[in-house]
Amino acid sequence: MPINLYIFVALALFCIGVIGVLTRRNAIIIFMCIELMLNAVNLLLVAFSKMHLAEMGSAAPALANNGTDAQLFVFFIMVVAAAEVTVGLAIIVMMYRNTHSVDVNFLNRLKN
Amino acid sequence: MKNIIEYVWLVPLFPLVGFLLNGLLRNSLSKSLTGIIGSGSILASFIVSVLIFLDVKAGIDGPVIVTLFDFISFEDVSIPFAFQVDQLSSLFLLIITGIGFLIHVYSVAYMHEENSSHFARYFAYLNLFVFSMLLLVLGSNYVIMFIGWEGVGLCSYLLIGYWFKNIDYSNAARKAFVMNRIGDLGFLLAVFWLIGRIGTVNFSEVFSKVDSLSSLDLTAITMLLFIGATGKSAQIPLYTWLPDAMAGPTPVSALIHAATMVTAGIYMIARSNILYTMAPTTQTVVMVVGLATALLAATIALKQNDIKKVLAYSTVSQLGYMFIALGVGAYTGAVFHVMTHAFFKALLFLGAGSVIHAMHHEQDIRNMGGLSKKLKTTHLTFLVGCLAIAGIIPFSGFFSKDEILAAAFMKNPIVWALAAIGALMTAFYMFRLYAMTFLGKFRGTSEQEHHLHESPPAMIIPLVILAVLSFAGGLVGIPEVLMHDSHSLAKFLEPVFAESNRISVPHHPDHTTELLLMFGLMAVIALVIFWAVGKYKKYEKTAEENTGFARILENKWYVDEIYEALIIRPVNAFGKMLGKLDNFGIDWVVNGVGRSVQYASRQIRLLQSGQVGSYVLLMVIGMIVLFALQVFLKK
Amino acid sequence: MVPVLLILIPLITGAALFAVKQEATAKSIALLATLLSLALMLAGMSGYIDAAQMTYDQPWLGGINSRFHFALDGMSQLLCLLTTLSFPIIIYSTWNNQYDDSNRFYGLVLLSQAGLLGVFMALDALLFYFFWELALIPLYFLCSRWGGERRIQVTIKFFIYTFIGSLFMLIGLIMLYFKAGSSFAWSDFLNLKMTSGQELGIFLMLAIAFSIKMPLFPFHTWQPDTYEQSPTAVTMILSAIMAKMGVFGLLRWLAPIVPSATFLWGDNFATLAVIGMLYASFIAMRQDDLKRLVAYSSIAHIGLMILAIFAPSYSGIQGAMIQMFNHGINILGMWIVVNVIEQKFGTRKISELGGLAQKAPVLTILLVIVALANIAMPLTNAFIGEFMMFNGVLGSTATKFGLAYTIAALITIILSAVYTLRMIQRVFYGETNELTSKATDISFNVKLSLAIIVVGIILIGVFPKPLLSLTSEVSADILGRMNLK
Amino acid sequence: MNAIILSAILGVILMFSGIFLTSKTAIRNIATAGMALLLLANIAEQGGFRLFDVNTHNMLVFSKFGLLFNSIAFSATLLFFLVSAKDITNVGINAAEYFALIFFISCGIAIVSSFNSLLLLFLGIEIISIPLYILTGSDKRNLKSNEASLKYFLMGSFSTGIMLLGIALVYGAKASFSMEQMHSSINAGRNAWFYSGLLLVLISMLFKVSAAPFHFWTPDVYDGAPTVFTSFMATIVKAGVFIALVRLFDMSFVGSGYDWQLIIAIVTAATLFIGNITAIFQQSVKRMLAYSSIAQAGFMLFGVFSQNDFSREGIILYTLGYSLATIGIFAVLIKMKDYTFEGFNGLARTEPVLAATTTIFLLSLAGIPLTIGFFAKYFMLASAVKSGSHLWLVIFAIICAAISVYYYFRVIQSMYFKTGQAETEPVTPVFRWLLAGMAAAVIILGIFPNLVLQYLYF
Amino acid sequence: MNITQILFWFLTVLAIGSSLMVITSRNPVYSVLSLIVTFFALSGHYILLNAQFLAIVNLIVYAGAIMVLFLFVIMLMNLNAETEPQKNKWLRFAGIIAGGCFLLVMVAALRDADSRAATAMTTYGETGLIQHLGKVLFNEYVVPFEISSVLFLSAMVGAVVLGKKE
Repeated sequence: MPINLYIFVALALFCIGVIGVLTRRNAIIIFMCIELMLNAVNLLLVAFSKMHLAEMGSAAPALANNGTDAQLFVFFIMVVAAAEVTVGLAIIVMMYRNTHSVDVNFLNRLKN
Repeated sequence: MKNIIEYVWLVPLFPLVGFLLNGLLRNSLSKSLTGIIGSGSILASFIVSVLIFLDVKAGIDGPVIVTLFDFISFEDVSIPFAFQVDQLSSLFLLIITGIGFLIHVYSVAYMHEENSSHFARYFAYLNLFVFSMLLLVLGSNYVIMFIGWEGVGLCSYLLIGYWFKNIDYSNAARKAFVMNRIGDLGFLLAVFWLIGRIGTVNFSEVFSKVDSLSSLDLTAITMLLFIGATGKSAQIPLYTWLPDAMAGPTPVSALIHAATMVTAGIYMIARSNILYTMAPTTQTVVMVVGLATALLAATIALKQNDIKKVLAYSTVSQLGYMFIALGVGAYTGAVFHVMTHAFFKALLFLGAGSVIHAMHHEQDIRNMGGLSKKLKTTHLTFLVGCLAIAGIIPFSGFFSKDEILAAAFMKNPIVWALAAIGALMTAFYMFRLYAMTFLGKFRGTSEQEHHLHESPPAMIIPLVILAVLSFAGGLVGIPEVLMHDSHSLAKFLEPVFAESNRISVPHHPDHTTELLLMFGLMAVIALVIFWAVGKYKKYEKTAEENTGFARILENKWYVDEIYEALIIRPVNAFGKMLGKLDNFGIDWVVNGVGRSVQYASRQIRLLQSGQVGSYVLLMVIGMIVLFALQVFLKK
Repeated sequence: MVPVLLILIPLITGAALFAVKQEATAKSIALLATLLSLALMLAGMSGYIDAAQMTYDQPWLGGINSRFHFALDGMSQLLCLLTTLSFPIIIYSTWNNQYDDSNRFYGLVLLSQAGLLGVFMALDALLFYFFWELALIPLYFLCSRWGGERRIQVTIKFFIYTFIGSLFMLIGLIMLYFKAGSSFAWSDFLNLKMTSGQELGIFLMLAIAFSIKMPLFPFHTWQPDTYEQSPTAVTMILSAIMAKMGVFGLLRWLAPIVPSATFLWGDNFATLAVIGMLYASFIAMRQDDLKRLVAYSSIAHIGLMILAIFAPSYSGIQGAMIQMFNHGINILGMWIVVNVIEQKFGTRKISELGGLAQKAPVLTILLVIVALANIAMPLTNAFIGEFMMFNGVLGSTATKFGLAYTIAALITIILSAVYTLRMIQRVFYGETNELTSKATDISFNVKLSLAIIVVGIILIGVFPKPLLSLTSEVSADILGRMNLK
Repeated sequence: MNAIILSAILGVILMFSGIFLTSKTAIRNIATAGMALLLLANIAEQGGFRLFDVNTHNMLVFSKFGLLFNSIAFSATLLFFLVSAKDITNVGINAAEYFALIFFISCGIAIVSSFNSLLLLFLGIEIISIPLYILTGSDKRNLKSNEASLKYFLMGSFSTGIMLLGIALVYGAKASFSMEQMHSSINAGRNAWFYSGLLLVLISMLFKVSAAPFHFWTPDVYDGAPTVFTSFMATIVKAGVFIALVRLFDMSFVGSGYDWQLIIAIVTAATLFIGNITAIFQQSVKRMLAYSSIAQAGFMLFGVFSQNDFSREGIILYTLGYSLATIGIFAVLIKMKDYTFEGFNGLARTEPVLAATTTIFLLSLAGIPLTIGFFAKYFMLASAVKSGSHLWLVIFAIICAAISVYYYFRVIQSMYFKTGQAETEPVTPVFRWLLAGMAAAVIILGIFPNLVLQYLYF
Repeated sequence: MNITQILFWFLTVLAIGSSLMVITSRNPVYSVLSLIVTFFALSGHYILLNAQFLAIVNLIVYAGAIMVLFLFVIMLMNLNAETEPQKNKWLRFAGIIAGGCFLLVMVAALRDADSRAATAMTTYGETGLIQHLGKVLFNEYVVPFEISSVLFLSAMVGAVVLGKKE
């Protein structure tokens, strides 16, 4: 498939994530939208990896060029995402414990 | 032994020493000691001056320059601290130290009421004045002259404000100082101009290089110098300080505001006569100003009732005559009149002082009268003075004033006519003064009458000496018409004015005209005198105010009020206004910057709303902007 | 070695004073230290120390090759002499003023002295900037710790105002640094090849800093407030010495380095200076607060120096240099008197005083002499300086408006007479009021300090030759660098 | 490499030390000793002595610059431990974990100061960020702390997303994550990917260093976090990210035939403006310091703006000076009972040493000569002047610097010129001596900055 | 229009549609579920691109672990539709506009990259196969791999710190 298609799809997903972050008030939803952004990036990376593979050919000696590292990068992104989720949900739960709400609009003790 | 002229620095040195002694030890010295130091120092320098004068009279080739040390010197300009002795300066030395000495002696008695430290302060000031005056006349360049020039101004400030408790007196002192300062700046500017054009201020070099100056430069320089002179010598427009200066002790008025300081202007112009001779425009201005001043002051003097004020205005008007003389190029006449005027005006002031002393500081002549019986010597000497100033032959005033009038006539009969009118007025107000003071019957309070007494000898003797001088002083300058080749003063001063005389030859009217004018005028003057005496002998104190013209004269043509309204008030208002502007204008702007920053701070901090949503929104907008800039504007 | 010692003595003593607890000892130590530096300075000038010792040059920052380079040429000597002479007088004349934790007070005073001396001796731009600030910081603390009731906001304004100026100067110096091939040496800054645009930029950056410091109208508004609010001892430092930093800067770091820009913009600054002189003099006439009066008069006097520098000629430059010294000691005298009055009567309002002459004749006489010097009476030191400056302005070949400037400036001489005499009259003459009736004459320390100043005034006024010969060489040099010789 | 591995190991050790050791003092000492060890190890590596021989396949390169920075960061952390370790253990209940996290962060810093592959940059940033989310929220009972933590986390992971998108695009263009490839020639059409990607990465980095308009998290987070961790975040962490940013620029942006100066200049100006202007109005010193850290970041951005040796020296000096001063101020701030400006009134009377040292630190932040802060600013300005373009930025910067004087000096005014009874926690003499030492260091480095800079060259 | 394209478009529409559901649906639970759908769609894409390993990991990690965790938390807090109030209208509007602009800008920035020709190889190429990736991961990428363990450690510690009751 033409790479541009993938790019646009990924961007679309990414921006949907951004819009979600901008429009929702529920911390968890916002967080989910961020995960969506990450996944958009993953798709993009995989697409690029295959694009480079297509260009270089599988016989290409240097690992740099046949797109393997992109897929590994995706793997690392997932790792990081998992870690983030652990921490993030912990924070949200802690917040909920204290305020019984996950509404970010109530987060305005700190301002100015 | 070396020539005494080499020791000319002794002349100012003695007064300086006297000043230091009296000034520093004023709390420990006894009055008598103070008096001795004060008068003695002047006497010493008088003696030296006499010796110098004799030397000069014996004949010197050209002025003698005595350099003490290098005062200011930068680049190629060098201003030495040097004295110049020639006929002119030696003559002035005599006048200053001589009269100065007499007045010191007089003061010892006059000021005896003061407590010793103030007494010492008084003599310190007086010595300092003499010192500065001597610097003025001895200086061999304009800068040294300027030092003396400002120095005498300072001393007159100090002496006018001598009784500093009285705020009016110190106001008068300030007025005198500031007005002098205005003039002095003209002088200073002239000095800079000279340096800028010919790079020197030494008289000898300046006068030798005078040809290298353009006529514009000459006019400018001479005009500026003349401005200085108007300040010092109380000419229009800067004359109003002199009458107020009468706030000082009477001997001070005699010495500073009659005999010496006020003649500094005349001296200066006479000294730089060559410049003026080559700047006819300025000469005309000088003459006109002199004439105007002479008349204006005379008119005012007609209606004054304060004995010292009358004398003050007469001084102004006499100075006017001197400037007329300078204006028409009769330098000798000017100097001559300076000399005689010094004699009789000092005499008159000291006489007035004696009267005031007797009247316990009463100065209003309406409260006097008939003093001739009690104060005989004073009366006689005063009469001599009046006759001298009125110009009655053979009193000194006659000769000097006549010389001026003659010169004026040659320049322009109208000038002569106006000057003559002035002379008539002079005679009138002087004898009005005389009559109201000494003739008629006493109008003061009884206890004043009870205390009336002749002054002590220390005051009388100077009076007598001065009376003699003002009677005989004129004989050094007997005009050609009366006695052939007997104008010894002119001959004596000849070298100083040689150059000017060479450029513009002074010609005399033919003898018949001159005699006609001379005696015609004198006859009229005599009539005026009799009229005045007759009119005011039987003067009675009356309640009613002067009206019309008399009132204007009594109020001195309202000149002070006009100055007040036109200059002083606006300046003060301007100062106040600027003061406001500084606080609420410029400073407001400066603080305004600070305020606006704080305002911005208060507003911008609202961006920090605490809402994650808005934060992210702003971030995204920021990203969009950066992208727009980077990706699109750049391509 | 001399320069280093001159800086180290006050620096170390000042730092040490923070440890000293007894107030009296602190005071004495401070006085001794200042006297020591004065002695050193005099020894250096009188030639007991060989000339090689008068400069000091050691590497400092290898990376950006800036050096510890001090030198004492004529101008530096003059100003260092002023500094080292003023500080003992300042400390001694305010001997009876009570400052709480005075050890800190005098410590800071000494630190500022170190800074000032450094400014006057540094021949390395970065070093110059360093001391420029080092002189400022202690003064800030002095003002806002021991000052009047409005001190805090006034001094922060003063600090920020001057700090902006300094930063502009820093940028200017950095530009010069790169222009001079990565060197901060003053000698390398001379005759650089620059486009007029660059030169103008650098000129303005430096000129702003100096104008604020001096101060030049219209950058002066911090000055009266600060002078009014600071403790008088500090006001003395500010006006007697610190104001000279700016003028010094013009002569050392501006005019010789960017001559053509100085020439091009000379008239603008000269005009500002003249306006400022008239402006300040007019305001001074209406001031009721002694400190503000002296402050404005100081603006006027500094203005004349600025004028003489921006309408330059030999005698003008030299006059300005001499006048820096003269104005320093004269204004010092004025402040001492103000301080005495404030200490005695607790007020600085002219309207509340009067008749002091009866009670304090000595003070009156000394003040009158100082005041006469202030209005440039002949035979006082100020006359020499102002005479040469006026002469220089009128004769300046760099401007067409010499005559106009001279006349305008001469007017301020009249005005200065007016307000000075007014002050004397209102404060000292007339009858005493209930406040001044129980006044006494001055104590010995004030008498001595004023006497020293007065003697200096007269001596220089009568025999200015030493100062003239001291500054002749350097003024010729500066003028040469301005391509006007 | 020493630092990375060692810090990880030390982190684990401390993690478990919490289980075996009960006395907090012991933990403190282990942590301090560990940090000292870490510092030594790093210095050893500077001397060319490597403990571990790991083939990083050129994903990490250890340059003098990075190593020198490591040393600075670790010594700053050491100082931080020395002056504030007690306060760390006073936050919440789990002391050991905090230290462990701080060691992990150090590991992250060591990574970003030597990364040579976008992957490592990404991992490093994450290793720095995630523990910070936790430390911010570590004061669990405190709602402000929670709020700060959540805000930080949400916005932080958002910026992570941005960064990843950027990296993906860069990869698309260059077919590699390695920094060497960044200048490899590609068919021109893909430059757009490359530049857009770099820009996105840059933006996320700017977020991390709290540059306007991506600074919004900073005041809230710094304000909400426990003060002791604010101190750590505001100094060492920020410095670390800055080094990452500078290296990223050096290796990829510079010479990419593309003019980045304009946007950097705009961001710098915005940061300076926002930081300084907003700081003026603050009433709490802590929050003021948060804004001041933004302002300081603005100055540090000069190091990114003008890429030359001046800026490289400058950024080192700046991070050092800034960290020293800020750690010191925060150390004092922690001791204060009242964080508002009024809380400092009359501190000079009650605690002269604290007041004096704080003054020196503030002067350094304001960039007054004789403090290292001056040279830091000097190098930044000089580098900008040298780069020649955008002189307006320099002018703007100095005006902002002058503004900064206003709020820094407000503290000094409170301490010295205003009367009051500033209340502090009890302060040990050791603490005073440490502060005095730091102040001395600030001044000595302010006179001889070469003491540090020489390590850049040999 | 071969099978690949059909699949591509189908998956794309599915992904975008469900992701839109994520941000629009009022009820968090629905959001979670639709996000899971999105992930499935993406895994489909991966398979289409012959990146089988990632496809599986994506399903296991995301759709499996992470989203279940989310769901769990939401249930725990029993957030239902009513409990989530809406942002004020303008802010949402602005948010949508901003997001849209961002999309536009990005698209515009990347569009003209002349990569029309470039295509992503689908259904072929064994890079995505697990044994290949594994080799590379444990040779060249061992350092980042170890480093990521540090990341996990800190996350773990963090979870403990935040979760532990005081």
